[in-house]
Amino acid sequence: MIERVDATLVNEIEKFGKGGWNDCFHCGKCTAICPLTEQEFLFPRKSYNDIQMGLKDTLVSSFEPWLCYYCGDCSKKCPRNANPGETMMILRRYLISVYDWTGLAGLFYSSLPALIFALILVAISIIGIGFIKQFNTESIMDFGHHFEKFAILGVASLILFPNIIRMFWYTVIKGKIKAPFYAYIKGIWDLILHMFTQKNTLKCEDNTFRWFEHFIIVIGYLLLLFTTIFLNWFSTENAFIIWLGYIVAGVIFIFTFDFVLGRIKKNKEINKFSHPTDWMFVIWLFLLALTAFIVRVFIDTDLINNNLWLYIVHLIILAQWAILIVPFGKWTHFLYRSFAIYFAQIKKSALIKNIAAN
Amino acid sequence: MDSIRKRARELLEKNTVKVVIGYGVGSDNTVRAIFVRRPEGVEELIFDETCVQNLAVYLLKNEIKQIGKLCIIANISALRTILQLASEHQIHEEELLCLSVTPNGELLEFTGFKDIENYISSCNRDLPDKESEMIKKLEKMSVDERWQFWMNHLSRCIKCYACRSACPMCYCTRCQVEYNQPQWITVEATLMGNFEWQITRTMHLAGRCVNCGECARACPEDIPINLLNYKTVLTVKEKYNISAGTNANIDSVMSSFESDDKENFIR
Amino acid sequence: MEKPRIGVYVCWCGTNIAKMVDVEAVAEEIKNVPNVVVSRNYKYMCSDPGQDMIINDIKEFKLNRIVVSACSPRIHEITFRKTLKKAELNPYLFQMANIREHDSWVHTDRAEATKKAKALVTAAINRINYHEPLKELSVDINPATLIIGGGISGITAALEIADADKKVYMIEKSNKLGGYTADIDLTYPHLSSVQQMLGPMIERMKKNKNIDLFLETEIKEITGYIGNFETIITPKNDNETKLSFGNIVVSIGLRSWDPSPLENYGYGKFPDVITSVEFEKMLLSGNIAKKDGSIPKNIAIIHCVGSRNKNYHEYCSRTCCTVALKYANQLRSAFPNASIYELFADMRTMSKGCEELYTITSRKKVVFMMFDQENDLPGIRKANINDNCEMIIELNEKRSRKFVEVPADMVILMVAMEGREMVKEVAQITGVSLDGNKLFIEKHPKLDPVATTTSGVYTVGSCQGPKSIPDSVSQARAAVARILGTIARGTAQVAGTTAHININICCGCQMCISVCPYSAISFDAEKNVSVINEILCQGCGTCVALCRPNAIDIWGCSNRQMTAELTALLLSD
Amino acid sequence: MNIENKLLKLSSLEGLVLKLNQDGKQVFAPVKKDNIVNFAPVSAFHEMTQDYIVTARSAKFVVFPRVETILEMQFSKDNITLKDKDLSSIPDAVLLGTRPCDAAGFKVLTSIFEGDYIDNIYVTRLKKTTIISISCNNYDAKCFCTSVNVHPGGTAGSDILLTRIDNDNFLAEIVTEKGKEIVNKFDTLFDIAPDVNKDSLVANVPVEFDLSAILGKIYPRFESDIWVEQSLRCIGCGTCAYVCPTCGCFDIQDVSDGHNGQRKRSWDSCGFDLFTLHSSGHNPRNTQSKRWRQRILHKFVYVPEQDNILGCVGCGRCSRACSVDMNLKEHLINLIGELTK
Amino acid sequence: MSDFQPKIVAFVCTWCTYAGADLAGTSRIKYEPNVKIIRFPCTGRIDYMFLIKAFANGADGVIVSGCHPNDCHYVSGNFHARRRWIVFRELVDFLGMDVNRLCFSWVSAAEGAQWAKIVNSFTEEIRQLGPYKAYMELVKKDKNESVF
Repeated sequence: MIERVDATLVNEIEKFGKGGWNDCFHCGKCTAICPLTEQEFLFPRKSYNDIQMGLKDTLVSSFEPWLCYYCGDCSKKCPRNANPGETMMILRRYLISVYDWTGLAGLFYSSLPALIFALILVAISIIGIGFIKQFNTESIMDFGHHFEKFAILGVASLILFPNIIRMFWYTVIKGKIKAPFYAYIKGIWDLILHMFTQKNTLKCEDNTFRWFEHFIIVIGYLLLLFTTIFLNWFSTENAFIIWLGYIVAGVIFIFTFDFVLGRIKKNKEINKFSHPTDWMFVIWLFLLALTAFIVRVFIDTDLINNNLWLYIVHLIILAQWAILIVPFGKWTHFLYRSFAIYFAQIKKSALIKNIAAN
Repeated sequence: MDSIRKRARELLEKNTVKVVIGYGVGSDNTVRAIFVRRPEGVEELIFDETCVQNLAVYLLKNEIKQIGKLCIIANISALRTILQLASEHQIHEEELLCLSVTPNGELLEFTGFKDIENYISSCNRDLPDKESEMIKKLEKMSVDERWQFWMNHLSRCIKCYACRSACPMCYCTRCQVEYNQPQWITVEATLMGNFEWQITRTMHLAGRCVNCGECARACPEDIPINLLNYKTVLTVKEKYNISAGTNANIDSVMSSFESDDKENFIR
Repeated sequence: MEKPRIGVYVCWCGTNIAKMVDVEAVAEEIKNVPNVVVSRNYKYMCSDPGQDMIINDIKEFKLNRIVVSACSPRIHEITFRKTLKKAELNPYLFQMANIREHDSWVHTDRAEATKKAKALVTAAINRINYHEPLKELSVDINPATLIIGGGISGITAALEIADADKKVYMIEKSNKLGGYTADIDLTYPHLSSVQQMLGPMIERMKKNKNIDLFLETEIKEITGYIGNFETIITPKNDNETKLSFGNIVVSIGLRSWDPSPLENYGYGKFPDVITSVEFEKMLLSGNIAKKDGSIPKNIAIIHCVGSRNKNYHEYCSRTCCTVALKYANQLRSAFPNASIYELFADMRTMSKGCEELYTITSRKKVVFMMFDQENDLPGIRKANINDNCEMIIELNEKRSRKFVEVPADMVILMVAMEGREMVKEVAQITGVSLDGNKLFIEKHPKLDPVATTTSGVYTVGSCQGPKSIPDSVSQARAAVARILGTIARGTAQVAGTTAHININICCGCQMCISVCPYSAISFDAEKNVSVINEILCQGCGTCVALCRPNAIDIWGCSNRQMTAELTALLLSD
Repeated sequence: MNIENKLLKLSSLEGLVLKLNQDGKQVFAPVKKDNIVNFAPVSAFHEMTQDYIVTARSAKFVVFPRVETILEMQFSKDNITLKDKDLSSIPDAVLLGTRPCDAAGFKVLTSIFEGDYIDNIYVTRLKKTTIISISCNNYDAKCFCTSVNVHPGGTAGSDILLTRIDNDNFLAEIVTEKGKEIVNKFDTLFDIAPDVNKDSLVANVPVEFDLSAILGKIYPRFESDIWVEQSLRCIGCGTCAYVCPTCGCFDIQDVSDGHNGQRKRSWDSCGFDLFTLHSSGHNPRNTQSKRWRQRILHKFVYVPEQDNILGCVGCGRCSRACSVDMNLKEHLINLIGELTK
Repeated sequence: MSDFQPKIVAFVCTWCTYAGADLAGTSRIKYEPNVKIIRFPCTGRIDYMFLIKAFANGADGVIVSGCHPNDCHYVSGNFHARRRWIVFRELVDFLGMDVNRLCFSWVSAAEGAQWAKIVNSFTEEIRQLGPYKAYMELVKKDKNESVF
């Protein structure tokens, strides 16, 4: 099928970050040295080509950007320092905005004031709820607990799940991938494995420590979620659960602090270009863990009643995290990456099938 | 016949020409060239189909030129020879006066080369049948047969060069055979010497031979060397559509060219 | 002619010859050929020690003939002739046998190659017995110069010669100077204005007293030879003038190729498909617009139109890639938010500053797409209504290996350069030959690209091959340096290998006169013989092979020499 | 010695030819090829033709070949070695079927080649050649032997003269020692002489002109216009000299390819304009009339004066071979007409 | 027949074919060693007598090659040569010589490979034809025949 070249697409993508598509002259070095490219999934040069030529359909139905784990080698070696690593990051942001059916992701990514306004809005609404609850600790904490459950459930069902379907529709359906049914089953194991272990990061050289940090954070975050929601960390008496909460929050707090530090020092390729949403994602996670830790401390030291403002702050951060960052922010890469690997397996078996066919 | 004699007598009496070159009766009733200088001598002049010798061979002899203005009774071969010699700047219009007789016996007098050209263009210039038959026969032969045919004939050649002396176009002061630095053609009449001599003679006559047949008649050994010249006449006609002795002022075939001469053998 | 005493030198040429030819054996066997006095072999005959060896041998053994069997005479014949001159021996008593290019380099069997070398050397020896000492004729040089073609190279050459206070006649076919360069707006890579550069030069041309300018004039015929050329020209609405000059500079340049044969580009069918020349005119006029006057939103530039393609021109026209980049820059500055697409085959940005231009252009949001100009050219079709653009370019994009459509309101075709329509006549008139692509053939592609094999005639600028302005100008200056050198010397050597007639054999048939391409033979009426003008004769020898009584022979390639060489060559093995 | 007569049957003549061949002698006899009769080597009598007046070309080639290498040269590094003609390599030859005029011709050739300088190649060849002539029983318009003191039955120059008696017997007159040798060697083939009157068997050729009117009388007419008159139509082709039994002029040329070479002698003719061209470019006989005059004077004035033998034997070959019909007999008669005026 | 080494001589013009052969040399294109080159200023200079002399000296094949039409350094040398070749070839064919032993070609200064191709293919053709016996006999006769 013939695609329409569109020089204006670049202006659109520029909103998601300043990539190097003007400098790339297709020497192909980045693709050559990237450890994650495979025969069927060549990037980042091919993606550059699609951007430069403005092939919207190809871009949208490509899941190559998700296969990149941003080790930054390609940006280091690029002869025209067109930093392909960052461009892939920009493409991920762009794809997030494309998958999001509400369009808010695109809005938040492209305009910082809109993002700040949304954050303030959420904060005010939490404070409003506080007034409604006349700052009664039990009711607010109770509300916080329920809110957490509902938020996760709502975001998952209303935003995340449909976006995954859209991603599936863009990449597999529009990408005309006809795979045999068993490929879908076989792929699920890869989906889960990669979702929780981000195994591919290990393929990049001297990246094991960063993988470990990232892995701990993911596990920590899920545990924290689990403990706060299901084990009701804030209002439980069970010492084990309390200590568990402390440890998990502490761990997240320490590792995210290191991430924030990295981004401030800009010493590694990955940290050189931090988009506001990158900052937000790391800081909010850090604050979430910190505030949860302090709230628990205040509970144990009975300071909570006359320091309810602390819990409000925690709640605000929690709400902003749950309503803004998780559905529309960087958090979604957690889902999209794993699904992208899943769809990649499907595409690979589709290719093997029609090679065998003809 | 008598129209010629009458005209010749007038010319001689009025002294417009010094000598009339024509045909007369020779020994054992053969025909030979005669040179009439006195009016009463014209009675010996005859002209009929047996007068085949190409009298133009005498036009370039110093002794004859010194006599003065010539009148020549020319058959078609002689006329064509005159045109070809003119195109090679060997004779000039004012040196001679040509008389001829059309096949139906009517006397013709040409004022200049232009007249001769028009007359010649209307005449039939094809090769005599006997020779063209022979050429066709030879062309049908295989290469070896042809080689054998010529070797048998050329083995008789005694290199007396009568063919060269008889040919009106062979007027070179010093012929290539007389060269021995380098020895182009071997002196003795060995088979190779004769073969090389005939190639040189034919190549030198390419595009100049008016197929009068004198060379074959002059050869004491009756070798059909005129076939070679006639074949070249055919080649020149076929390839360049030029026949010798038809135009008094064009370059000869070998000293001119067309940028798109046709050939099928150059790789 | 005194008895020949021949010195034979077989060269090793390092290993080039020695590897395949047993040089010692050859030198050894040559010893017992008649008239050979000295027979040596040496590593590098063309080196100074090699040449000194010859000079010493000539003095010591009183040699009067030298045979060197080494490389091709086209390379070192001149060198060794100079050596003979140094040893006060006539340079024409010399012969080379080519046992490198024609023997050692092209054969694999050492025995065969050695046998062939012996044959070639024996042939050269047998031939040199008949060499005669020849005198080199020197011809005095008319200091004036004729320049054909008033383009940038022609103007540069004219000004350069005029500044050296020598006469220049400039012939220009059109009615204005500047040629193709005059229609250019900006130069690449620095985008500086051509008019500011060319204008003053043309002014200086007009005011310069040493330059006679003949516009709207065509050259009909040039007679004569180096140092003594003549021609009669008829400028428009002016009477005939006769010019005589010593050297000729051919700078007729090239013309842009008419792309209509390429149907898939639809030049002529679509109004807004224009050539680079037409676009240059737009730039000069200052307003870039479609035929209907509106501003184009999508502009495409297609490279290699008619170049690097067997069906049209196989050569690369060298400057159009960088010119296209220049256009992209100018378009971007004219229309900041237009979509500019550049369809190219290979981006060839060779000379100084051009790569930088390419980098700058790629940062100006110009979309570069690659196609195969040999067998998969893009095609242009009318866009349908909802495409909001004039035309659609269908392209098999090589880098992404995808079929894509490029929207375009205006398409600029970077057309090839090709020989001018009257290049054949100019070649015939000046006696210079053209190659298969109708470009002038230079004397030596590497060592002598400005001169031609016809001495006194120089081809400069793109008529010798597509070139940018700086290259053309430097070629023009190179040619002028050579010409001023010849003028300064005042005389030029003309080879002594000319024909000569033995008048007591010539029978005045004048066939040689009609054959001679240089009309060097004239007819002496009262002696009734042909006469050869030695200076006009270039030594082609056509008259020699034609003359039936062998009245004409040619120095340096006489019948005796060639038959001697032939017999020795064939009888030796 | 005095002439001895013998009888030679036709059958024994055939035997003689075979025996001569076996004896290693090369037998030449007139052979007809493409209806031209010339001498050619024959191995048997039947190859020889009988119906001819004279052969087209004379038999002089046996003793004076058209082209002959008389000297060989060898060039080496710095000297030249010369090698004379190996006379022993010349084969014995027998000329059968020559006419009395041919035989008389050899006498004239001998006067040239054994004049002031003895050409031993010619002498060896002549010595090794036996001439068995057959007298004429027929003649044609071009013959005028009787006018130049040559008789159709004359024995001058022949070793053996055969005269046909009837169609299977010949009268054999043994003239010279060489003839005697042949007869002794093959005496079984010869029988005792028949008594016949030879003159009745021989053709009688009418005398066309009075030789004495020419001898010694041409010289004063050296400058006369008769020579131009007669020779205008002559194209100088030299055929007359090539076919003439008494013409002995030759040209010598060296041919070499740088390594080895030969000195070649070949027939030449005073008819060629190149014959007397000096290297300076001057040519004493630059017109055809002078060359024609030289041909007549050499045969009828110079040879008789030097060797008191007439240079022409009246065989008429030159008139037959001439393509422009320069008939010698007619010219001589015409000349006498002029001389007596 | 394959071990027969034909003797072939090539008459070439110095501006085009000789330069082409040089180019074949510089580009190290290998070809048969049987062809030996004689340099002439122009094909116009090549007299048909050289071809006859070549055969008389024992050549088995002759190549004559020069500039393409319109490429001649002397403007019209090759045109005149072509005229002679056409007439000469017809004549010697008529005389019974084997014209397959004559190879006429145009080879420009840039066609090194073309020259090698012509040399190889012509050498192979002559190798199939074998030595030129007919002309050899002619030559042998010429050397030692005493003529009667």
